[in-house]
Amino acid sequence: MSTCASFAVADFKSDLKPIWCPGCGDFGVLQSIYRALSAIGRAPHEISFVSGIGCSSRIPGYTTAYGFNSVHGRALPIAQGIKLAHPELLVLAAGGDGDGFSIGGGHLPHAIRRNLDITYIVMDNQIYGLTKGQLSPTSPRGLHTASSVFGSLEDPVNPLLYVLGYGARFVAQGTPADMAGLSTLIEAAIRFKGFSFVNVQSPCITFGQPDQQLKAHKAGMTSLASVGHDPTNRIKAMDLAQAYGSTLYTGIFYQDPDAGPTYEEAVETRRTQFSGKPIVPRQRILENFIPR
Amino acid sequence: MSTCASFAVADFKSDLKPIWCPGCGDFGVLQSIYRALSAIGRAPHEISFVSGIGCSSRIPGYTTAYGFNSVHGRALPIAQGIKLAHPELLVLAAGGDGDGFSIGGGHLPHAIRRNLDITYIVMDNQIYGLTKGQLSPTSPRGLHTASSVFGSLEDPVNPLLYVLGYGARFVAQGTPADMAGLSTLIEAAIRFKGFSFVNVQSPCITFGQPDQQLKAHKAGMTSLASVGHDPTNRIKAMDLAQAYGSTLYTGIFYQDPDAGPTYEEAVETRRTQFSGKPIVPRQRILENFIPR
Amino acid sequence: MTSDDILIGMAGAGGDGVISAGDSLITAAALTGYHAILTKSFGPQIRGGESSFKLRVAKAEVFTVAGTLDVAVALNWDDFFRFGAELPVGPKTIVIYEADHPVGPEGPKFGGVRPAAMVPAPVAKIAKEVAGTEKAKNTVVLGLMAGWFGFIPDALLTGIRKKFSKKSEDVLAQNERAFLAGREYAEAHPLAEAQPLAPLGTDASPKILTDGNEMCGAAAIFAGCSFFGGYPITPSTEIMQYLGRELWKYGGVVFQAEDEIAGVGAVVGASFAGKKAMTATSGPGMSLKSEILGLATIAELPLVCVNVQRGGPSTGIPTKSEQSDVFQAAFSAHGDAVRPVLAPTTVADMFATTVEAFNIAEELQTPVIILSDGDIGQRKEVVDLIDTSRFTLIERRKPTSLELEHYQRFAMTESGVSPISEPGMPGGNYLASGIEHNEAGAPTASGAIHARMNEKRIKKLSPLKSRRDLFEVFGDPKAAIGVVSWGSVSGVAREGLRQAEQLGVSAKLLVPRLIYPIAQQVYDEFFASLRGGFVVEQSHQGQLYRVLRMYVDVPRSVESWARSGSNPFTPVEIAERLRDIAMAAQRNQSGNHEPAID
Amino acid sequence: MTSDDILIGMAGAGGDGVISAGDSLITAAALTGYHAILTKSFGPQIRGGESSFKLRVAKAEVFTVAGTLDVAVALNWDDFFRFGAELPVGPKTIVIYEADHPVGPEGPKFGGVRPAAMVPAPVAKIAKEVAGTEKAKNTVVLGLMAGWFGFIPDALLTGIRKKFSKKSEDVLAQNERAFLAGREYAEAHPLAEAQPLAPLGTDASPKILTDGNEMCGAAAIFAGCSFFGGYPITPSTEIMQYLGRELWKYGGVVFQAEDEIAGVGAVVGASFAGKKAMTATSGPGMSLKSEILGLATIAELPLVCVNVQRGGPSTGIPTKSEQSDVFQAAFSAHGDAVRPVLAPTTVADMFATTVEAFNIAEELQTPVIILSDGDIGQRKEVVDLIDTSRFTLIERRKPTSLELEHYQRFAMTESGVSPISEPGMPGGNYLASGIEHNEAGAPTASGAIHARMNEKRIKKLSPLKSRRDLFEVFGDPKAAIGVVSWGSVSGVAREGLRQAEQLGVSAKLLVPRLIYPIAQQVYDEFFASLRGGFVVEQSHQGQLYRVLRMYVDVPRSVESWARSGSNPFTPVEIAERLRDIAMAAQRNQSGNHEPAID
Ligand SMILES: Cc1ncc(C[n+]2csc(CCOP(=O)(O)OP(=O)(O)O)c2C)c(N)n1
Ligand SMILES: Cc1ncc(C[n+]2csc(CCOP(=O)(O)OP(=O)(O)O)c2C)c(N)n1
Ligand code: SF4
Ligand code: SF4
Ligand SMILES: [Mg+2]
Ligand SMILES: [Mg+2]
Repeated sequence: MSTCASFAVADFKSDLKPIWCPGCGDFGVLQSIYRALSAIGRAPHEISFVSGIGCSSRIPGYTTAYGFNSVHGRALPIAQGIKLAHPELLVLAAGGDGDGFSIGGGHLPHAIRRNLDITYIVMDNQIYGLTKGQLSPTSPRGLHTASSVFGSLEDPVNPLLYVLGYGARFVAQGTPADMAGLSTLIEAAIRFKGFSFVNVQSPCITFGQPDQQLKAHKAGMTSLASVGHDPTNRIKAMDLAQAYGSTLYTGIFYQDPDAGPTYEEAVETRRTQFSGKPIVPRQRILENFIPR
Repeated sequence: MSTCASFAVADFKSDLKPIWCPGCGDFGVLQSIYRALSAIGRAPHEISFVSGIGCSSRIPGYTTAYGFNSVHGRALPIAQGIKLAHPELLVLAAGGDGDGFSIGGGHLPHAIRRNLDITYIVMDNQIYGLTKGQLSPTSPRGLHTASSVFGSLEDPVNPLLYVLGYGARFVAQGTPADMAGLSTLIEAAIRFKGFSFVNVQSPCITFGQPDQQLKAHKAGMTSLASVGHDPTNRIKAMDLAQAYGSTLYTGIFYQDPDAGPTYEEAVETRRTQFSGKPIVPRQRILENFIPR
Repeated sequence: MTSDDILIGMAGAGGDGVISAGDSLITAAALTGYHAILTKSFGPQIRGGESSFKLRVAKAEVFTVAGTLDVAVALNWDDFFRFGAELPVGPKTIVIYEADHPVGPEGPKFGGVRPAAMVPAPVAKIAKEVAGTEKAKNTVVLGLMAGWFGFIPDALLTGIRKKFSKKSEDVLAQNERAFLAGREYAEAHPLAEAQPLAPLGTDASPKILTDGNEMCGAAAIFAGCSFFGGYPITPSTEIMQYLGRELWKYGGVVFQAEDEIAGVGAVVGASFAGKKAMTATSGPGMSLKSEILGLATIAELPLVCVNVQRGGPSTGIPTKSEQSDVFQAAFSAHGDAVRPVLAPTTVADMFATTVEAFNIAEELQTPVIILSDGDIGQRKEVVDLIDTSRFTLIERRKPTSLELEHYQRFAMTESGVSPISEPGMPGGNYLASGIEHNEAGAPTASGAIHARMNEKRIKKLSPLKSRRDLFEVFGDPKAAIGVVSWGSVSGVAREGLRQAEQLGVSAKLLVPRLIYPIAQQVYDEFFASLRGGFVVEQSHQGQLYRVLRMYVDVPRSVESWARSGSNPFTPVEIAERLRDIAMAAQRNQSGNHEPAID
Repeated sequence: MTSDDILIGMAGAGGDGVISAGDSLITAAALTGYHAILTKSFGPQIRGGESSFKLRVAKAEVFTVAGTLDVAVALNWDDFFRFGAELPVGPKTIVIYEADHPVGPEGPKFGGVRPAAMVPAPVAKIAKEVAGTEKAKNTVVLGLMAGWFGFIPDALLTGIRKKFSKKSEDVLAQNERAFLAGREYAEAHPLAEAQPLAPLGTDASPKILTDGNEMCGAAAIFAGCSFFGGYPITPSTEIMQYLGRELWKYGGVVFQAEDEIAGVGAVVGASFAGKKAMTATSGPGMSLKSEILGLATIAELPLVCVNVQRGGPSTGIPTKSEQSDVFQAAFSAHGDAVRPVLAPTTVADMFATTVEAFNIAEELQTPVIILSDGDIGQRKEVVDLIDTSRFTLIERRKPTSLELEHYQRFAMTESGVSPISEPGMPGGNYLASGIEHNEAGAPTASGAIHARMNEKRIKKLSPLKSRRDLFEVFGDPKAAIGVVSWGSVSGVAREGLRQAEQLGVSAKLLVPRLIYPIAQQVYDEFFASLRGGFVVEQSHQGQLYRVLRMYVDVPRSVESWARSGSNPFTPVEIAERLRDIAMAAQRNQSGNHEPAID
């Protein structure tokens, strides 16, 4: 079902004007997605792009894909339903750190262990942007926010470590401070056959920490390649992932060299199991209930 | 508030007769909890024991503690509310693998990063017992159950690895096949200051796999001590945790030698921050809104 | 004398094979062509506890096992009495009991009634003698039934042969012997009080043996559903399990999600991707699904959500049927979210109702809730084979190529239904969302657009209110006394009406399959002739009655007759109340009736 | 001529300081002792988009900013018109606009109306001249207000000094100059049409400046709440944020949970542990909380759950107020779960309503839902300081030592309320559960117990229905025309009633604070004198009207007047409809009125 025509960045740009704050990191993420999609070459109508709710979750609306800006935290269940119903589609899911690791955090391990061919991009800004600046699950301990005026009392989650622990087969991190790098990562994630996860450090200019903005990213980011990381080594990847919150590593933490079968492939296999077998046509399904 | 009297196993036994199937592993877990509690020596009324829904979740009712057999998957949020409201209580939470890792799986990382002094015991039988034998999140790939007659298509979760990844400070595994060992583990977990997690391989005799019954446990279990595991080594613990589903390790995977402050302690510190400060009494709280 | 209709109840300890005996009996009934209903009941234990069944076998269609037993079988008294009111013994009941558990001269106390006969039977003894094991006790009972009540001996024997054909020759032979010994014992000890089952004529129509949950799954497949997402919960789990065995064969997918939210989330995804999709659950799961059901409403995505109701609130009583989720079904969403709610009336009707639910969902682009109940979902029935050629299947309205030129997903149309595209369709690209949106799908906070969109989403459901085929009226349409009843209780009401008619009472019964929105006119017309009556339902509050009042001027003389779950209504009660109302109406033309029970 | 009541609207681009001007104005009003209401509105952007406010300042208590502006200030026309109907200009409006954005001879089109005056003002020019920066534009506007409308110059100047006292001397001086220059400009260009604000007498009672969300938080602290669990969501987040700043100081805990389920879960835990506890959210969060709210009902645990309603369904319109969650508040739980629902009527009343909610929750051992709305939650108001000594606080009924001897947590009592123990209390140990249970708390599937327990849980709420103090009637209690209205809309209705009275219409208004269960008698009595009227509310379906019908025989002449959110009602509309009904009633004694708008 893939199309031969090639698609430019402009083909993925919708008419909706982003309402993000000027300087929000999500602009760069959007650009990187446009670029990655144009490199992939699937037509917009063959792409389904699902998100939850949050500033970041507005992103599908800014693309020409079949978008679904759903409800808070539920991007992954919906994306899995789409992929299972229509496996030929390119399915992207995206959202914020709150959306993905707090209210939606219970869905992530299961999406990963099922291993559908979906790419999940989290725009991690360590804050709740849309609701104007409350603590997010990735906010560092002690952070003062609108909902923690005296400082947070909890350790943050470590999304990189978590997903590696969940057995994710493709785990990467990027920042819009390096848009070329980010679009390459997203492209690689999409090309990866199986569930792929890209954590994007996407600064919130309005409510985020001043030292976590694009400029700081540019100065501080360290490519995993530059530290000689071998992305087929999960244990090493977990070790490096521990630096989440201190060192901003960019690149691929882990990529399974021999990705197993995806869930939708297993489903397909299951189906073919029955092809050729004598099955009562669905119009006559009630005959199955005649006692014999 | 702790009491001086000592309490025997019988003091923790309620009048409700367990309705578990004869031979269910949960009987042994219950016994082990009785023993651990009697070793701890807190009075039943100072203990609060919360569960979700499932065969295993019936367990609080069989004790004389203040029990709460709540709704499916929500033991941990409720337990945290109890502990925060009443920090002097001994708070236990318990439930099944479905309760804790499927529907309730989203609460676990957050309970762990908050680090309240709660002990969470999962009776992991790799099946949904109460609903009569469907796939659980810990069921092995390929398992045939009432809801997967052609075999499961998913990898199981690895609860031990997950909670270690979440930064849990006390992680252990036991089996009622070794009741002495199990009660020691539960006792250690309760004594640990902070969130403690005990995964109990508690066989379901009715719907579980025949090769995962107590007899098999007795034959196959390997104590972590016997393999020379140092429970202060988290990375090694994670390595050993990978064997979940193949080798049944018993004992303490990880115990933080210097457990940090618990959440309720941080809360207490926060409160004392204000003691002595001039605070409008609550009867006059509206005066805070007089513009000046 | 023979009987056209026998109600049997049996109880025993775990391991007595009570359930298996019930299954054998209903299978025999089905093979022969009788109508039948079987319900099972268990102690609180997951396994090994006491168990019981109630089985009704009849020549004509029947709707309930509620009411006094014709035959009671007690393998031991303790377990029998554990089921209390579930196995009601009356003055016409023949009680057969294990002779090993004798009764004193007074006999056991059945709440003060004296049964028609107390018949000891040496069941265990026969089993041990002829089969060498007490395990064959249940087969001996089958033999007794065959002997005393003419209970389809051939079919039973065939059934026993099939059932044990995979076991050793020995076991098969043991059971054959046990059956024959039981039958011989019965024949040797004739029972004067017994009225054996009347033989069927040759015109018995072909039968199927099934339950409501299976009918739901089968109907989904029939309707073209290709995606099921769910999470186990009593008493709905069998829908997922049935589909897990069958849907794959028809090219569909069954997805056991991590929780109910993910289950319905995946269903919304599959629907967005263009597929007919379904989820099923019970009360607690419905509560969790509320948010995503609201999303489906505003995103105008078709889906079917089945709630097999059980006793509430909260975990409540999972194993007992109730009808107390009407409020929730109609109103759990925040905002002005109206969604159709259907209820099946019988096990067989669950098939039609599910097909209807898919049709409405697809045609009107809305989530549709099916309010089944534990009774319909789980009781086994022998019913006539349904002719599926009478169903039309409705597919969603795809955009034409012209419409795709300037595609507007939420275009205002006469009907309120807009053409709906799906991923993969060039030119149909749009943004689905839970945010209020304009016709093109772009987010908006405009009050004017919001008002129009609310109007559109609600208006499109109006045609349902004229769907008279979603209502059935029984009895005399001009009667001055009437009943409204729905779900499994409507079967009891149908039998109650029949009995009332036999008492000479002229009455009528309205059974809605459309529970919400309320078809005001249908009710107005039904109520027009009434001078008395009631809405009878299995909930504490009488929820349908209350919802009716929201839209219909229910006459004062029509009262709510509501009762919490786990307390079944019986046809006799209903007939008697109808008779009381009729008598009161005769005495007092103004019809101000004080209810006997409320 | 002076005015007792001025309504100002102002709009500008992001960075124009519009919101800050509104805040300064209401603070000045508060400092002086006027009543005032301030609402703010923003474009869809999180930051940097257009913004506007509406401010009403009056000598007497006022309830709404709905209606035509007395003064409109446009810093530029594009942004002004982006707010459309939110800033309605009428024939009496004085429009002041930035002289840099001149209008043609026709003037801008305010939907066809010609305002009373179109006044260009060189705001930017003055700002640049005297302060050297356009940033001072908003301060210039404050000066204009002071000059033209007598708008509390002293308080404004004090306010400016306070506000900039932490900035550099320069900035302070710039702003002082800007204010004075604006005022001088106004004095130099007198405005014939302006009716300056009348000065207050000396009897102004002490005022507080607050909003509904803060009042909720403050009331919780006052009532003794020591645990809050929640998750951010517009427009309720400020409750959590307020408590996050304050509750700690009173020894309580504020717990930001991972989602709404965990939030209310922790609240249930805290309540079980003996504490007064609260959660707050909006529609989507309410949907998620349904299951645990049902648990609280059956476990009979007190808690307060606040829903600050916004536009629905689903994500809907988060920033706009609506009243469309009545159905959900009353009916989202599965099973027969009845829970009290209260609604505040004003910002100040949010304090009393929240205290009441805690009292009811603790006394009756039940979750209580407060249905606030975005309008009450977020609008700023200057209101009279509330005398808290008039409140009594109710604590839950603990078991006596005698009762603890054979403690039964769910003991049947006359009132249906049982003594409740808590962990730590010797002898009070029990099992709380969502499963149906007997008096001792042991799980049961018994129909008899289930029926009794449903009865108990529902009966204990009955006293609420006689709580006349939860209802207010305004106007002539014998009037033949009446309105029912609730929540923020009730304020509009109060003003509408006042205006109708000025038109010579005799009418009355019923404002319930108890939304559910329905106090049938109160409504019956209110309706008894009526020959016409309506239930006016901000939802598409008119949800309260429908819920009323469930329990009350609402006369036909009382209609539903319902409108989706983001489309505010105005007092004038209400007054006119009352007048129309009065006239129709005069013409036609039977009072069959055709509504003008529906
Ligand atoms: C069920 C539900 N709970 C809460 C909200 C309110 N809400 C919207 S977005 C959001 C969090 C936003 O943070 P994040 O997911 O990190 O996205 P960001 O805005 O930072 O990109 C919240 C709490 C909601 N819409 N629905
Ligand atoms: C919200 C909700 N969903 C589903 C159920 C049905 N249910 C009860 S227990 C259970 C799972 C039981 O499995 P587990 O948690 O592993 O406990 P076990 O019975 O095996 O001890 C399920 C699905 C429920 N009660 N509530
Ligand atoms: S609030 Fe933060 S995350 Fe949201 S649009 Fe603005 S900068 Fe981006
Ligand atoms: S079903 Fe399994 S888990 Fe449940 S009581 Fe029986 S053996 Fe135990
Ligand atoms: Mg964020
Ligand atoms: Mg289990």
